[in-house]
Amino acid sequence: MAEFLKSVEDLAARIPDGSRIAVPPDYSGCAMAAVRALIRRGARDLDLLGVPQVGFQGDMLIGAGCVAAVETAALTLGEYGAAPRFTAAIKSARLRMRDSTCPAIHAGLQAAEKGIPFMPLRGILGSDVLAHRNDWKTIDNPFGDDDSLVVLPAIRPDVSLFHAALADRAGNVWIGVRRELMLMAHASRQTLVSVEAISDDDLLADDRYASGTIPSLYISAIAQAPRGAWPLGLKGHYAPDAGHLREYVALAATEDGFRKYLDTFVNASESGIDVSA
Amino acid sequence: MAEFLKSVEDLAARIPDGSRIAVPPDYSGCAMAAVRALIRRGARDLDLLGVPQVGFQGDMLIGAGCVAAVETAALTLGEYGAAPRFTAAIKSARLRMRDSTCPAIHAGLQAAEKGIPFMPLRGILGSDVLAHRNDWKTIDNPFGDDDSLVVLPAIRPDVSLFHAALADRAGNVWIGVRRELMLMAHASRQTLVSVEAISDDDLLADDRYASGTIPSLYISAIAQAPRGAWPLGLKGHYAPDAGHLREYVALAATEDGFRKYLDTFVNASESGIDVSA
Amino acid sequence: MYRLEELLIVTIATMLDDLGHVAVGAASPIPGAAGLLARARSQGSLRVSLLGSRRHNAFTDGGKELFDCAAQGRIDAFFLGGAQIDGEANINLVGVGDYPKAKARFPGSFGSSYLYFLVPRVILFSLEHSPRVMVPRVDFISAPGVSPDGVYRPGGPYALVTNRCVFAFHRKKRCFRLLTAHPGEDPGSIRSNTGFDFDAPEQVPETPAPGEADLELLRGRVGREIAEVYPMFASRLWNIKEENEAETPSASTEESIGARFHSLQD
Amino acid sequence: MYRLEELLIVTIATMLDDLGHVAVGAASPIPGAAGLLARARSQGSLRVSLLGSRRHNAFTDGGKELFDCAAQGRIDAFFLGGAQIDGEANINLVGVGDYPKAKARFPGSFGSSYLYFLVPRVILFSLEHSPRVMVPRVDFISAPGVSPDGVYRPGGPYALVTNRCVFAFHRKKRCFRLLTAHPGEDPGSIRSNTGFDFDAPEQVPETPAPGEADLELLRGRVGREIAEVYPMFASRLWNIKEENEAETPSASTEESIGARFHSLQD
Repeated sequence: MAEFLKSVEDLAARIPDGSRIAVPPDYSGCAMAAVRALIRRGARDLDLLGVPQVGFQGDMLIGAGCVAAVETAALTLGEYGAAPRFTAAIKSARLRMRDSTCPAIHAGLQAAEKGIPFMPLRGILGSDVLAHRNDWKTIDNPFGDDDSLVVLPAIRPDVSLFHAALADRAGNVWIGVRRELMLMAHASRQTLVSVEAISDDDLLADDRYASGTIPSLYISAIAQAPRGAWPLGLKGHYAPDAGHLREYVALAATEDGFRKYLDTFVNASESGIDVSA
Repeated sequence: MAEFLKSVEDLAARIPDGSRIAVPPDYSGCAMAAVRALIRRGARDLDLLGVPQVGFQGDMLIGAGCVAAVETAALTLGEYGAAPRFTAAIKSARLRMRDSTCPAIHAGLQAAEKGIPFMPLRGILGSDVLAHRNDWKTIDNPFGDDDSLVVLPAIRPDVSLFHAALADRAGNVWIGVRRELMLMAHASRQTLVSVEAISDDDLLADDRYASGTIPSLYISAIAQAPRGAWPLGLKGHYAPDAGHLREYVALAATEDGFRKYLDTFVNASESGIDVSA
Repeated sequence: MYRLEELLIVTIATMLDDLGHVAVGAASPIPGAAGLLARARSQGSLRVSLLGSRRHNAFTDGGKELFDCAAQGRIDAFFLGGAQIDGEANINLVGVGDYPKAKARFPGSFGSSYLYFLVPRVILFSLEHSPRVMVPRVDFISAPGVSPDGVYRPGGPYALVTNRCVFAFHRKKRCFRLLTAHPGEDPGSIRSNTGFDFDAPEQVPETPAPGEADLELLRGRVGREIAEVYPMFASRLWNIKEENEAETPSASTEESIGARFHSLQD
Repeated sequence: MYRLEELLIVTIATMLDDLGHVAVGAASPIPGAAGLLARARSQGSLRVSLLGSRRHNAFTDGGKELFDCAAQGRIDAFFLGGAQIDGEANINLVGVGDYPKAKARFPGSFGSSYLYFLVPRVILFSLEHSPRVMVPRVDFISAPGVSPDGVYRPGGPYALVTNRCVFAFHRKKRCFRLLTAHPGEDPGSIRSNTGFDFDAPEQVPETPAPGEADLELLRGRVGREIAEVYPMFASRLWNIKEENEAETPSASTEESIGARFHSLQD
């Protein structure tokens, strides 16, 4: 059922303003070329979900004014330091922030995957994470005595957006051990994927691939985007462009610098951007 | 952490009488050689869990008097007809039967996998499956109005027992797309596996295998047992021995015939059994 | 000339034509062939997930995926059988007599207690349309046909296809209505073989005969496709030989063996 | 001669020696090296799951597996940091000032709100032992150090290892107790850099120096192993060159960059 699109611009066009959009962390296959296209098309009011956390794409989308709200266990650039546009947005209270914790995001997506309204989860009690989540509840364990636990509402994103190594002509997408991408696809209304390459072989015909493949049943649209995770890396294929990422962090320290980054690396058409690292 | 054992007898010795033991359906990798060893050692009072249903191994264990209770969505020999020893045991009320439904068994195992006391599930309301399960409850949806749903207690088997194609020297077990076996391993206290072969290569080093591999972290013990699923098949390796299975069904129609089957095909040591189909 | 099985396959296929994704459980050669026929007619826009198939089964997340997929609203139609079926579309896959000690014990409820609630178009299917299957009230409700208001239930019974006729199910009125009678049957023969009451029009049309195009598809492409999972079925009906990989289980379903309580789902 | 990092690694490793499975989150080179050292000393009986590692990370079920694994009781020790840590072992990974509009905003709570409850031996780790990190009361509780009776909590804080000293945490008394002071520190220097009160013995022993065997392992095998994930760390400490596959992210953690709020888990 997956549709093949010509470009990441076409992928970005499938993400309406106001969408609840789920994205993976920096190490798990980020559709950075599609994120640039989303910024170019001037997306607005996105509700960004980190699964379970989000990195550079979050900082960029926030800096570019595409994001109204964030739900995540962390917004982190890892070793590259604090996320400058995120930090600035928090300080000026421009973001509606729903701080979460990793397993709560996985559990919420699993609830959507199972079509159940909520998922119970241990831990979390007594934290300020819970205190600030009006949408989370605490109930008595129906199988326990004097035992309460947190219940998390299902998280059903409008869109999941990520990058993977390989798709086949039927629209099946190989994600290997990055199983959180499969959970995202199961839980989401729409799943949009950019891929390095499209194979003529059926990924489902060989168990070695099938075991790490999201069936096309869950994939809405695919666009080929070689090096589509750049400047992040894609495990097994290419490393992050550390020099570029450091340059981003340096420029994005100020609003002006960030604008300069956008002009240089985003606002040109994707074909005008050198992704060769 | 997986231990390598010399034989299926050693695997069977790890399963104490009274264990709650989870097994897969006939098409998903059944450790039939180990089941025969379990019968030979005279196991008693097993609480058998079909994930989510169980076939020939269930009928055999019940017929041999190893089983006190069964929880399953079905006990079925599929195209081979009614399960004769199961049917006889039900008629004589020798089994404590906990009829379930497939997704409830998966959900209960997922609750154990997540370390939560229960899992909510849609459907089931108004069925006699629910009416006869005193251990299941119905609660109000904490996120809904006038919406109740079933909650299922976590299922944490003492033992999971299955057969797979391949393990490596570190004790990782390749199951391909038979992901219910991974769920069983995550949810169980002990996981015992017979395998066709043991590879010198690290299954986790290559994403194509890793994506379908249960890490040894979850595997308690492994014994090599070539054609260990016989007389059932192992997808991708060998087909079920239809002639033998029909012979089983014919013999097991009577208690005497079943005893004859045991004498011929089970009570000899495993090396005395011709599994070459 | 066509066979009863072909009539049933084409009849069921017509109920699937407008859908996106149809799943078929184990031991269901006729529903499986119907799904594949509908898929062939759809030029591939219909997806069919056939349990037990390697080629027509895209699931990669283990046994739970079929059920999760249904709960996500991604399965439009499914098939269920029943050792007993009653006039409110309750189905019994467990046993006859008092539970748990049954006079006749069947394999069990499989996924029926769940999928019946979640798949919008559940088609009940039985090859034994007799008073012992079509009962006034099932002895054990594996899955209820209807649910009170307030129960989350996007799915439920849509039709009942038997070896004698086709019923539609009316969820509000909680009863079956006879739609068509197969050749050789009439309302009288159907009533005398049905233990529950049902609505019927004054004139009951005959179930339409399969068209030539459908028969050609069945006896060719669809037959070869279904032979992967049900080689004996395809061989018996169409003399089509299995195109199997060696390791594919030589699965087959002889309707003669306990067909009336074939559970039609995993 | 040894470096502070080596002292910390060996100190932490000693807390792991009797365990079966230790997991280490992201951006945690010192805990990671400690895990690998303990593993080397255990002759392989200790399993270490190192997030970001290809060779020392056996998870195959996606991002949720670490958390599920902990809840199953299969993880014996884990590490957490904190932009703020208080005397009841509450940790703050979110921000300083009123939430949500923070004076200083950190990445977020990661898995701390959960793992702190479920992993029996959580070791808190901080390379900035100063009054601004060791506060009387955290501004935001990412995860509480202690929980009331009745809260399901098989896990919790076990020790706090800093650049100045080692504390044990007493769950019943809800407070830290100074165990050892690193060379150059004494109870006075530690108290003046700690915003919360803590117990201390009359004589505070010095943190034992690393043994030769440990230093040899660190500067050899363990250094090479940790270089897979933290090449710049291994290079800076031991001049060990990365043995990386090309595609492995050139991850590195300069403690100088915001080290005090390194979240130590995924």
